[in-house]
Amino acid sequence: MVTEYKEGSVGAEFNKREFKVVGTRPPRPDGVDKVTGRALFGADFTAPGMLHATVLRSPHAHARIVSIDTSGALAMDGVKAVVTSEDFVKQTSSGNQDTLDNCMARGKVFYDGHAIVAVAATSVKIANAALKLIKVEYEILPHETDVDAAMLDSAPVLHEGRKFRNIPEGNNANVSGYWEFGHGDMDEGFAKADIVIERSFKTAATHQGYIEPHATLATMGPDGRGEIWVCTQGQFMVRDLAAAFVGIEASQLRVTASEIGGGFGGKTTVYLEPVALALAKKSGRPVKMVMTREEVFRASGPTTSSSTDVKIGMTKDGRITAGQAKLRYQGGAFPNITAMLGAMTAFASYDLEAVQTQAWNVLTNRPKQAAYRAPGAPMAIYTVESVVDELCQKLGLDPLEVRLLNAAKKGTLSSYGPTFDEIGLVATLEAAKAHPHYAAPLGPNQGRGVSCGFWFNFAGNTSVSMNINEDGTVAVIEGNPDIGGSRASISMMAAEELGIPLEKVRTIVADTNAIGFNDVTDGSRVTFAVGLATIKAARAAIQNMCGRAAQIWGIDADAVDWVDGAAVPTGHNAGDFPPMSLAKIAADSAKTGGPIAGHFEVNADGAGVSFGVHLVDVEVDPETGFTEIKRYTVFQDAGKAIHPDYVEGQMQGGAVQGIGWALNEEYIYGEDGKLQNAGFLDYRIPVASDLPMIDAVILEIPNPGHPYGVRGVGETGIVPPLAAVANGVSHAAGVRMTELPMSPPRILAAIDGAK
Amino acid sequence: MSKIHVSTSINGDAVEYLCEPEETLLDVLRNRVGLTGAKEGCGSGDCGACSVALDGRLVCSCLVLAAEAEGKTVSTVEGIAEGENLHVLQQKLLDHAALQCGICTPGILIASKALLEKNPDPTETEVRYWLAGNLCRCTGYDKIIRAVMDAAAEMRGA
Amino acid sequence: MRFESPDTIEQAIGLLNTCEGTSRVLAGGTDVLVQLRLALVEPELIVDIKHIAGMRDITAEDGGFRIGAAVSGAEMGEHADLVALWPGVVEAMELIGSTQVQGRATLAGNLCNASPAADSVPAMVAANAVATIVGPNGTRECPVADIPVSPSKTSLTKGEVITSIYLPARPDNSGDAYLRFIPRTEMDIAVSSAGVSLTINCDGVVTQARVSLGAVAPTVLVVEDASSAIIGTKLEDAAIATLQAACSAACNPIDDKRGTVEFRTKTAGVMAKRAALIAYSRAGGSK
Amino acid sequence: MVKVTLWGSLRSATGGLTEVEVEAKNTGEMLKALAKKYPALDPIIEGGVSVAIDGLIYKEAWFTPIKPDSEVVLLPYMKGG
Repeated sequence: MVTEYKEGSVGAEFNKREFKVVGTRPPRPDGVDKVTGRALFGADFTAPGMLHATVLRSPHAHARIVSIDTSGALAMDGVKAVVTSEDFVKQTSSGNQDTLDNCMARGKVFYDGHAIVAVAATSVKIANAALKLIKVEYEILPHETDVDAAMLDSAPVLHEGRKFRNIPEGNNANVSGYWEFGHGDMDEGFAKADIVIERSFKTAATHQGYIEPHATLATMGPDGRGEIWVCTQGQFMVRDLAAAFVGIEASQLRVTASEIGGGFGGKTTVYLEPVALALAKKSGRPVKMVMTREEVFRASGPTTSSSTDVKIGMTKDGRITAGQAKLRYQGGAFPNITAMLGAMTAFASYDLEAVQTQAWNVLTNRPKQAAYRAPGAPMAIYTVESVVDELCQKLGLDPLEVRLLNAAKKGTLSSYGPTFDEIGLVATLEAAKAHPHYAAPLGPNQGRGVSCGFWFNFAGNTSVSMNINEDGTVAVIEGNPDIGGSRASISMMAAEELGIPLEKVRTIVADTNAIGFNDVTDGSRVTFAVGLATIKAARAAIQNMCGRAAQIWGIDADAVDWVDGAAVPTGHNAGDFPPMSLAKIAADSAKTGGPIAGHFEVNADGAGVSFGVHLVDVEVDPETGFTEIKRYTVFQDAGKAIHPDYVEGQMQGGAVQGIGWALNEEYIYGEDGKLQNAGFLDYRIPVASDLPMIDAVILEIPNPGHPYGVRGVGETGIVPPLAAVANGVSHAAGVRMTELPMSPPRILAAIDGAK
Repeated sequence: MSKIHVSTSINGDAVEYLCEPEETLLDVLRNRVGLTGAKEGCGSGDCGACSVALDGRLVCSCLVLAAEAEGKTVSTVEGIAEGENLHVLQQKLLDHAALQCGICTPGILIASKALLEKNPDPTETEVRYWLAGNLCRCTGYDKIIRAVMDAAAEMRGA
Repeated sequence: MRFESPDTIEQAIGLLNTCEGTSRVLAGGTDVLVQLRLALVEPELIVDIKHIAGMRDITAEDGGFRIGAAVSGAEMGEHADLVALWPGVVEAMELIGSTQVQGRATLAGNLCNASPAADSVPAMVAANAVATIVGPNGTRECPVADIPVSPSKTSLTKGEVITSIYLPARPDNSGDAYLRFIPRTEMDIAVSSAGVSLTINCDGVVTQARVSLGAVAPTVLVVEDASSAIIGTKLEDAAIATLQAACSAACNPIDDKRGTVEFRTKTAGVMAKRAALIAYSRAGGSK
Repeated sequence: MVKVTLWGSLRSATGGLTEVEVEAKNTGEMLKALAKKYPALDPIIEGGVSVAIDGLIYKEAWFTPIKPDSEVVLLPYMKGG
């Protein structure tokens, strides 16, 4: 019998089974479109009569807007509409108002690149020329871009008079969030230690660095109905925000997600979409907006930069007795929760009797941060894993042994509150220890780095529909943009559950009017949550098909089972009938009651946390501080790898983003508060020749919360590289590195300073 | 300002277009010719997403003026497959799962094809350096490099 | 903006000389198009010189090579004889940008961009390369070292165009090399760089040397102290150390997003040391 | 009664407690009871929280049952990338 989904059932989803489709490596369904140039991305859409809009952005890091005069632009031939913050609806939620104020500055500009006015014209050239005719009078204010400096009483205040919840006394007005986690007696814990190391670390802000700039096309007729085509991680999020900002109802706005050229969290919010919609409303014409690369860097969200103090005590045999971290993050000019996530994840890999983390979010004159792959965790875990490494080094202990000795496992009270269920950290550490990489010899100027990593993984609101076509094929309709191959894994789970060949299934990502609500593609949730809903939708369809077979056979529906893609009687008592295939049931569906479909809607839970361990060998040139990655191996618990190729891909891609963060990527601001490296030339993401092959070892410790045992895999991979590379470099260079990126000038200065 | 008339050959087809003097070949391919396979990732020659072959030479189409294409041949990702048959490189990228989001894929294909035409038996290091101007943020390059090496082997008949 | 692609150098000069506003010569376009894109320049006139005879040719001349102003880096790398004579100049050219940029970028363009960090310029200066310039007043020859006068500024006057660069003949047992420091392995602008060209005698003793540095001063530096440190030596450790110290001492760099003064100063010496060893080995010297 | 563990910085809203007890059979009841007993928690709960029950994190789910011996942890609202 098909297992019914029971509301509120906890941890009871997973059933061990043999898979036919899941775990294989078929070609992805959208692959041919993407190798032939047919796939349509954000900037590839056009509409008849389309206008092009561009944005006037602040040249100042912090200024009051005294006045805006757009008359010159409006008078220009070819200019069809101009919008400012006055063209948008005031929001009741502070979070939404912040997002809107980031899309279009209201009263004040908070950072270099902050949008002020948008102009729609018959060409980009005319729109840009019109921007030059707009007169903005600024009252320039002092600015601050550094997190520690912004916490000082002398720092300029960004949001005068705004009160933030739960901020302890003694913090200045730029502190917009404060959080504390942990358990146990810290004094007692540190007293038990044979050695205590306390260090301070800094990490620079990095950008998600998706290769596709933000792009959107919006239309809106005089009837007040709009459409948006956009590269986004969530069409429903775009619909809800853009409709609210422009003041129309959700039902009147249909949003279609294009193929998306990378997101990594950076496309989980809006920048251009409400602006394009407002311009379309005003002009009555379709409006296209595409960011330049410079705009992407200056005005779309990088992640936070951080400044952290860590203190860890250890006994001489390697037991951690206490861990403490104070994390100060800045994520630009508006509140965010990234520091909180840092504080929750910092010590998550460890089973600790005494642990305490405190986190502050501080407002600065930088762009509003956006989520970036396991937001908050990489920089927090970097600091903890660096100190653990140094403790091992000082005590002459093996870093993997020490991690095994202290590893969180089932029953461990986590550093952020709940007790862990089945988790894969020990298995992952053991796999790393047993791997040939860990025993391989190192050459001169080389060092080996190790780090653990953790991410929660999330689930959330999900809707899936499944139509059984009369020819025996299946259409799966889901609502989450496919960033890294999710249509493949969703199709595979549908085929698995239905018991039919994969080629019979086609999965599409539907627009906001064609499927129920879905949270954005974030939190490593899609293969887990959409997969779960797909399996449940398949089960609903199967139930329907079993009912049809029962009616045809004249037996009870309860007496029909679904085996290998066909209805069969549950046993001889039920009757003696040959299996009735999905194709047969589908072909007769008109005669047996009409079309067959299944659907499932849920706010899913039970995503299942995931751990990873990374090993890296680096070589540091002692004369230049240049770091070469010689060898890299990723070990990660995937719960169950639906399509192993794309699980490996997530692990490899996350590792390389983390390597970039560790070595060269950073937002560089001048004294004037302006971003100095708003391009791929000087914002240096890793290139092919910087890297070796990235070996990926998948572990499968089933997640009890998913029918197939799936855990999210997208984010964890970016967490360990920062510390793994930093530990490797510290060993190779013979000096402990405490600031990211470890760019060559920084490494060389450290080497020379240590002499 | 009058537009410039350009006669060129794109993927083997004779194409004529009118362009502004400052328009790039990438702009014209995408906005006037209707070939959106080449992507703009940066507009400054740093990402390679707009790669095309110009008279057989690998270039960034964002760094070529559309007017310069007069009398030349242009090859884009749309011209790599022959009818229904994918090129070996296209098939190998699919087989090796060498794309995630796919935005860099057209540029990777054009660049790798140019490499294998010049050097049918490249080492891993040669492939990595040749493709250094094709940024990929999703894959960490591993599967891309494997796919190109495998395609090279197959094209050599190895 | 107007786009012209004349067939003769005279037409090109006429266009440039009569243009009242800003004009740009277009060869590979890898700098000009970026400047257009960022609206750093809004020229009235762009003159594409690629259709002018000789601009795309590499010609053997008096034991050296004349490289037309529109010859791309990729074409230089494919010219076996040129690579054999001046490997350092070719490798410097080939370090610029990506493979895609190599398909377009030119020596003359890299020179006229007048960036202190231009890769090919230190190598050309070490090679004593000479630019041929044609202008309204006729043709003149000018050492490459004298073309850039400050960042983004050249000594060319209105209407003048570099038509070719001449890499001279050299004695047997000569070698050159160029190295730069960048934070990644590719795709970066030099943080510091060095070009070395030298000749040795049959005993392996350096008889001539020229050492240049890039990205450590407003224009390329020729470091006489570094050359003299290795002339008369077989690049023994002490000589190399003196060369390295002389190079670092000559540096006058800036602090910016790409590197600090200290870092540039130190790594320029390291690059020069390593380049000298490569050039020595190319000249046939063994250590 | 269920025992609810609060994240550290909520101490200021509960008079210094990080473990509190309320009468509840599911998460919705638990959150309502918490807000009633400690009015200072109300805006925080209203602003969005997550609840971990026996190790599983729920972002918004009023009807998730809580057994008397369940481990219940109140966590801030979380979001990934």
